[in-house]
Amino acid sequence: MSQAFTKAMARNIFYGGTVFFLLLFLALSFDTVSALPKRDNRANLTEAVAQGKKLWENNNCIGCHTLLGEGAYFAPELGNAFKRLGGKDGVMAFIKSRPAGGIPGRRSMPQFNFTDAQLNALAEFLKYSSEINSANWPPNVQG
Amino acid sequence: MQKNKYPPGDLAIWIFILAELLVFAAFFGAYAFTRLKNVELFNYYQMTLDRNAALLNTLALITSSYFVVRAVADIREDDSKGCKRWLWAAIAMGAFFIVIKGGEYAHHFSAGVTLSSNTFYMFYLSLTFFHFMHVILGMVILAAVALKVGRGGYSADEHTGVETGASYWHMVDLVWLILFPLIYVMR
Amino acid sequence: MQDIPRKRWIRPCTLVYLIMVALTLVTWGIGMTAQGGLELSLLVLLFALIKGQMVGDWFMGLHFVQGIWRWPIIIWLFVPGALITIAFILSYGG
Amino acid sequence: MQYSSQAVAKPYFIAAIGLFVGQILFGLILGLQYVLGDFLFPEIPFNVARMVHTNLLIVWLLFGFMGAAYYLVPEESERELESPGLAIAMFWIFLVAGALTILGYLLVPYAGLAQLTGNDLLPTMGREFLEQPTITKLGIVVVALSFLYNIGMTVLKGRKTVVSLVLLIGLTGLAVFFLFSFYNPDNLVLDKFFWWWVVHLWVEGVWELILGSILAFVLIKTTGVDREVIEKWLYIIIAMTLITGIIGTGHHYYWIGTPEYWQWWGSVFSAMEPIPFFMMTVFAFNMVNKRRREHPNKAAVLWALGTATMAFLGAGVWGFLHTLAPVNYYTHGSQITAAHGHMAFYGAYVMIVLTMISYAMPMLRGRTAANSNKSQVLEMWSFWLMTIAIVFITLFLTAAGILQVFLQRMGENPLPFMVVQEKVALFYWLREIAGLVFLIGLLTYVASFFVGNDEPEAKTAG
Repeated sequence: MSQAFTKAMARNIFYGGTVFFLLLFLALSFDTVSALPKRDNRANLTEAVAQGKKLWENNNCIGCHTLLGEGAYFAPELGNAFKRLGGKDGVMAFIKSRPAGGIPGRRSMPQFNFTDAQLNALAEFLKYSSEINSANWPPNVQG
Repeated sequence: MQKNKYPPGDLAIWIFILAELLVFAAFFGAYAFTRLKNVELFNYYQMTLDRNAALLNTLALITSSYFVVRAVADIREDDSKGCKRWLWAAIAMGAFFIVIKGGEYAHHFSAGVTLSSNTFYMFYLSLTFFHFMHVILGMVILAAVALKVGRGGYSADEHTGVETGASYWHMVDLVWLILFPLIYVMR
Repeated sequence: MQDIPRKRWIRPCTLVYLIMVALTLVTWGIGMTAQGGLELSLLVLLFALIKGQMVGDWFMGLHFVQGIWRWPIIIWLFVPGALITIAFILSYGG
Repeated sequence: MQYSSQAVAKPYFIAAIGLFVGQILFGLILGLQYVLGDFLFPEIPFNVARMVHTNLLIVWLLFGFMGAAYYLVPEESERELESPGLAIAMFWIFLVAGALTILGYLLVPYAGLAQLTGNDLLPTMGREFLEQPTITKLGIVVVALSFLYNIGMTVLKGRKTVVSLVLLIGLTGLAVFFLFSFYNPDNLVLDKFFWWWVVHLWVEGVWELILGSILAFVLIKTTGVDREVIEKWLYIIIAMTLITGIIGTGHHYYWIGTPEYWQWWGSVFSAMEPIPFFMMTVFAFNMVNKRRREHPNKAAVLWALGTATMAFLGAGVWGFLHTLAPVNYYTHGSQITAAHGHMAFYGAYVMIVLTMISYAMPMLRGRTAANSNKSQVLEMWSFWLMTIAIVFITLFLTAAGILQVFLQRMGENPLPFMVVQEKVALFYWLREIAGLVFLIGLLTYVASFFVGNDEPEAKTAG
């Protein structure tokens, strides 16, 4: 056998393998999407939660924080912030009380001047996020 | 007797085979060690599986593997006709496997079993379905080879393609040989 | 692989096939008793490994190969075989 | 340079390097903000600087990929580019759109930018790496489609090689998967699930095809090894990439509300993702060892070998470190992730673009094959400075990450996030110093384009 492996066979494996695993991925994704209603807390996805998510996005919160572990690693995890800060009041009070000029020498969250309705929506969003079944992650309340 | 340096078939398929075997090995180990933490659950739900179907499927796969051996032997003697016949017989055994296994899945799905039902079913479905897809892929490969044999595309001098398809199919068989006792019998 | 005479390959393969069928039937029989137990489980696993080895050596034809390609299937059988054995021994409190 | 239309690659490469410098400057700002929390606050808050840092990276890599494609496709296809004019027009559109977006980040508060660009009509902003205003995203689609048309027609009408086909598949995948960035449901889990179809299937999927094909092209050119050999390696490597990488997406689905079987599927397949990178390393060194000619552009060969090595270390090894679900449970979203991200992006994508620039730029600037010795020596210095700097950045972040995981997530009394951050500050300082070295390396790199231009080309001897 002069040639150990051929280009034609390598090509077949590339195309065949890609299609095969793409199909498998689609099958698993299909299963995931149909299994999600039991895990993703969609029952509690209210108008306020949707508004809170939009606020979360429009202020680029993910640029400093992680949410369920994804985002930037500059500021605390927020998937369980609702629990850590002691519920809705705690969340709202924390966001509201950030000094506009920052804290000398330390990292500080900006003051976003949210209205009460907006604060409420953000807190609802974090509450909804904290109730997603994330397979017991984060490991503890510190996130 | 002079021995060969490389296994039969194109070496590229062997790289693919080894990668696939690695995945299955990891899943087998994962199954065994997860079972360790959930022995009762595994033992309980193992009983809901159909061992008769598994027997038929095992026989189907080893038989079809044997047919593929005969196909390779024929093409080495320039017997395209024989090779083609054995290959289609092997594919038919593969189809038999698909039907039986499909019946098992239909039974489980109608009972509402999904990947998320419990850890045992998660492994059962993941492992067997992953293997199931390999059977289908193997059949596609064998069919492509058989068609080319039918067109007289292989000979005693040049039949790497037949050996390549055969090696892949034996891998599909090999994986099932471990899967069968591990999931259906060992408890 | 052109060098191997048909007799030296097909005959062992036929024999191997018959042994595999027999081992499969025994495995199934053990499964149908639903008895379980460490010894029976490991016996069944051993059957499977023997079958796997026969597929690798004869059906795949690695018996006629020398060098590193002689070993992948044997090693592959050994690794999960060992893992499963250890896990089962542990599950029986061993 | 065999075809005059290859010249359109030059502005793309220059823009890429310019934006690269910007990316690193913002990286240094971020590094400083990690230790001096109020640095530039509230003028440039961390999130803005980070957005600029990551978006500049993506944009300059895209510039680099496009430049690489415009350079290599005519040569592979053996014909002129379908439309050089379109390529230049798209260059300016992309550059202006990119610059406006970055200025928007810096000059307008993000919420204001969202309002200004009508984010409410089709909300896509505010998700990591996809922070661009929706209109910018649409612009990216337009640029990508024109680019694909241009490249695709050139490939289809000309000689079809494996290198150009794989590149085309990679670029098409890049455009297709980007479309998922327009899907942003209220349901956070669904949002995250499909967000990864952009991010993971880009960097651990189709981008690796682009990487592989550029690397193959440069190796064919610099080593003179038979194209057949290089192309079959390319196929088998990218086959392994997609075989492991597609289901490997599952390693992002452990803790975001998706079913728990992903912990198994993701662990098993992503654990195999280092294999194609390892094969790539073996391949690159093998080809260079088997070389049939001494190419005078030694710097380009160094970059090519560096890419293969650092991609394996950064993407392969550092990825493997925290990809198994039981490990990832503790390391998810920690500095370990940041460590991996830095070395993987540098090793795989920064270096492949620099490889291509290093190979092509001499010809684009009128040389026959290579820069002068003086220029190459400086370029190789920059290679080592940047590469060693990134290794140390990665090591320091890994150390910070390990400590963070221990203090914050393990043990009896886990400490709060900010307390832990202060405890690991030493490593952030060291990281910032390594970052400065990186900047010095980058400036050296830029300088290498300006020295030795009057001197003769390097010769192959020696």
